[in-house]
Amino acid sequence: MTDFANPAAYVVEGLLVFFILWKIFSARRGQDLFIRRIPGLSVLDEAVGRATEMGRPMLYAPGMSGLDIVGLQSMSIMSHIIKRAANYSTRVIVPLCDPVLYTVAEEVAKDAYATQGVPELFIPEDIRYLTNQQFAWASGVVGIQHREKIATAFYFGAYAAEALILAENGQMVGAIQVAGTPSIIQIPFFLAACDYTIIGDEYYAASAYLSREPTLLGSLVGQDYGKLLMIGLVLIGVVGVTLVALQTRFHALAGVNHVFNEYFLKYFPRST
Amino acid sequence: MVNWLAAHSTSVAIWAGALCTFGIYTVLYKENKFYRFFEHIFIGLYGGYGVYVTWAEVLYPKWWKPMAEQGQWWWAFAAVVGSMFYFMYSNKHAWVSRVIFGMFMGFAAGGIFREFYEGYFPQIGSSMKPFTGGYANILSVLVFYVILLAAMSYFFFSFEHKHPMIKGSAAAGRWFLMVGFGAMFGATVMGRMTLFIGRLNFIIHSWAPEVATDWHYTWFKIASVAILVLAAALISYLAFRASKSGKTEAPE
Amino acid sequence: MMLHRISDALFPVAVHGRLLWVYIAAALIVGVLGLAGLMSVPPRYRKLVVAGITFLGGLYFSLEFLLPHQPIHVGAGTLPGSAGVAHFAEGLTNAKPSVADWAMIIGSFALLLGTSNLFAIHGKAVKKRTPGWYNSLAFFISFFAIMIVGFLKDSPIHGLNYHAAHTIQSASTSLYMILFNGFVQNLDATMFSLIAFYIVSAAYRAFRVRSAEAGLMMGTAGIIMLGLVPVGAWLTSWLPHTGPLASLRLESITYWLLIWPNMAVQRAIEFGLAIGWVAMSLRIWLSLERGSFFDRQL
Amino acid sequence: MNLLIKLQNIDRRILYVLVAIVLSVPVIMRPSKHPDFVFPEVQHAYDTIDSVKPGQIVLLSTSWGAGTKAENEPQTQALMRHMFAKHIKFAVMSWDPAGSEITFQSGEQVQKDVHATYGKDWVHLGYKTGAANAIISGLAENFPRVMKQDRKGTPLSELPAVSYVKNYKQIGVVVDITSVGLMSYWISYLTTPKHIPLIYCPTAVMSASAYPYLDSGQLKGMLNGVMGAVQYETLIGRGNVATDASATSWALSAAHIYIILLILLGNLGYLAAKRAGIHTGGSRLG
Repeated sequence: MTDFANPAAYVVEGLLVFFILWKIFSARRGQDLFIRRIPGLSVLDEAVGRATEMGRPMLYAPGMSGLDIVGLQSMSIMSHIIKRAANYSTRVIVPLCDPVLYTVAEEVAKDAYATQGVPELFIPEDIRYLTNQQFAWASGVVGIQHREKIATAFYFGAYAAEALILAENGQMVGAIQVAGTPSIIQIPFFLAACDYTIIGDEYYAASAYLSREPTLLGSLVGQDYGKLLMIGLVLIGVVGVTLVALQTRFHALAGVNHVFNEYFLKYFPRST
Repeated sequence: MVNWLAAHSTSVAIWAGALCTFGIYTVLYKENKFYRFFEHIFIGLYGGYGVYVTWAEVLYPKWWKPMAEQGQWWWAFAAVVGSMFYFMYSNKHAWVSRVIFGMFMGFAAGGIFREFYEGYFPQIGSSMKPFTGGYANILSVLVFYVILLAAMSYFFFSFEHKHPMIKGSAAAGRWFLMVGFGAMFGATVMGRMTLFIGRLNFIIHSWAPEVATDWHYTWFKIASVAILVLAAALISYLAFRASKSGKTEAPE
Repeated sequence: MMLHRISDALFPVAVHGRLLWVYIAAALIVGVLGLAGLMSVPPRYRKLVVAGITFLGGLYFSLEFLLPHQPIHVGAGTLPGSAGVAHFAEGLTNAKPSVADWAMIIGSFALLLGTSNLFAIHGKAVKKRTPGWYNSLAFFISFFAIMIVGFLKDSPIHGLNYHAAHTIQSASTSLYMILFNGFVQNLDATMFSLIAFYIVSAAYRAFRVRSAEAGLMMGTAGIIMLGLVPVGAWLTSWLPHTGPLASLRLESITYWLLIWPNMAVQRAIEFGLAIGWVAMSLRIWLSLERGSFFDRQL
Repeated sequence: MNLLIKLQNIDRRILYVLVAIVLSVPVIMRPSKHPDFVFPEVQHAYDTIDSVKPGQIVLLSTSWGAGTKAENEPQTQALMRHMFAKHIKFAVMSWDPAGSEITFQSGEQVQKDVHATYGKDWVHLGYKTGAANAIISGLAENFPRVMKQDRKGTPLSELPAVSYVKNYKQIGVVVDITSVGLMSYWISYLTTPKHIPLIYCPTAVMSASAYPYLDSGQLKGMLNGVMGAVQYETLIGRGNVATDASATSWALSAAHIYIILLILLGNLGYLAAKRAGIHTGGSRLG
């Protein structure tokens, strides 16, 4: 069984696990971890401001998210937006397509208004469960976009083909649109039709930044160390393979290359 | 009747297919009752078919047959474990379903060590590209490294992008990402258009010949004309009603 | 030895005849009792049970991969205990087909989960005659129609004479073909193809080059859209097939874009996803996820 | 200028009718001409299938249903034709409930065309569901036990095409024809550890993200949507036969030009409106 005999697997995976767990636990013990500001987040405030200026409501659509990690993180971004909106008494309409996430959204929204000291601004009808059918949900949201003449639209969550439909109609009613999704395939369409798009992993970073949830923050920082490790491996490898290739011209490299091969390169399968 | 059905099931299926295709496409004009109706039929058929096929192709051969016909009685436990999923509908004991979901999630999560090794070690290895060969190759490899490193640095979150090198690299990273997203955009458009062309292929090469065959019958001609007239009347009525109410309907 | 014989007698590999049903019933009763035991776990231990089962579930594939499958040699001998570990690891590998069977069967039992949800929604609609309730009725009719003809076409009904059974089976086969090939396939394909139209209108009304980066994305997309299809090759067909100019042919540019810049970007995304995936798997496996939802009392 | 701004409000239904008309023309004409180029990844896929040794089968893992039939069926059928012609035995399995029936029909169609025999030249193993990682690693160790029977209920031992398949050693190539992401399971649990070539036939939507795997050799070849299928048809000597795929490739050319023109026109209108100071929605942020 040759595939279990690669010691590099233990070293690399062990380091990854170590970085992630180490950072999660130190964050939980209260260590303050730094997460850079995500450019898209400053846009959020600007977009809330614009809806206030125009005196029109905002739309927050969590896409096809259910009660999973993506959906819950969408809720923490929603909570942030509702808090901002509550300060200016701007309405936020949230259409949902998952009945379970709907109950969570209702609680989160109520909490957010209460935290800002304006529980009376919470309108139960603004958190709406439409339907669990993809396109039926999309046409329901489109109806809201046109009827309510929304000034700002936020799309945060798991998205599929409906992304395009929402973004097009948001564009038609002249809304400022900010999107963020870990569904990579939909990102190009958001980029083409929205004013600002939060790309891929930034979505997780944004929600960790806003929620300050220690496990998420720690995990994110640990992941950064993991990425650095991968970059490091690749860079060492480049030097190694280039030296090996140059050996035909500079024979003095043989000794160095032997070390590279024996202690590094042979553990990383390469197709040539 | 049975024999007629057996002989004509292909034609009937094609006609049904055309009906469904046009029924669904009416939504492009406007959200309407036909579309809703066909949508529900689809959900029903798909659900019913799923139950049938799961029994016929998985549960019967792999579970019922060994248990009830080959005497492997212990498969009865599988039914008890499987029933745990359904506790999610109970208010009091919903947590029991969390046990079985937890098991499946853990099962998937435990694969990560193998998946990372088999999936990504070859990727790390093949990212070690030597700067050798002709100028064209060296240029391509250089492009590869610049883009790889810049794009990866864009996704670093625990460093302030203040250091000029990181800042420049991350900014460039977002630019380079656009190339990848452009490729995905182009490919996605191609994929989606293919699906519509597939429908055209069906309408033109399966349904149209059926229409041509049936055109020999007088009753068919009369029925077709009647349907066309009815459809025209319906559309003009709808248009009239829309213009009278003076509202521009929201596009879907 | 004695114990072995007793256990073989009590738990035979296969049982036949009427005794089989006794065994099955006994197994069901034992299973239900176990389930009842699980249900009676006091609330404060429930989270522990879920976390424990999740952890055990994850242990199978991780140990199967991480444990050495051969005894570890130290000098002349082997590391004490490592032969046992290797034996255990090999056992895990050999259990893979059984694990596959159980995973497939238990996974299939979840098939009615989505369905029961739909039944609840549409059942309520029909019962209360909400607007559009006839659609919900159509849902039920089509659900049972295809399921019943599916079963009828596969197995003849017992207790009918040959002719009647044959007629029913033949009619079911035809109906099944009509429902599947006519309805299921075309409805699914048509629903999916709607997106093509949405792309068309979005292309005209929403895809705006608002910034240089959007321009870069659309430019790349344009080249690739042309280069992938025959018309791209035709556009630059005046360029030679060989020599330095050949690399300027649209399909060559497209291919270069795909295998170099695009590949680099996709790999950067993949690496990020991979690490994120490791982190998420660890959080799930060790039940580390926190937040309002996960902290709720079970 | 003004006209461009007015064109911004063109009814989308007109665009829809136009696209239907534009794309119908190549579909009705049904040209037999296949594109002049074959991407290396398609050539590699062809070569890999071509070099399967006797005593080994090709395992076609299909996870597509009616929704993406237009993309995945041409791929499936082109591969089947190649294998029938070269007498390479293959087994089809489906991860999609509807796909089980559809891929079986696709196989029957090709089989009728080339006079092959079910059971002897190919088999269909039916629908599989559950944890994909468990099933894939299980079939690698004990193929007949995990697969059990074909979709008609015949035990594998009675089907000459696959009766000799014991485990991964008798699997020469795995082909993943798919509209969802199962590829990583094949890579992790079978093809990379056991050094079995994997060929990937995704829908176009998923194709761009497969290039890192082609680069690393974890994928030996790829058929990108229907354009991959049409290039494969050229390789198996059907370059002059009018097929759905060839018609689609030309219809796609029309579609792409139409869409690029729409984007250009839409943006010209946007620029014109901006110059005229009319707000058409949205503004640049961040």
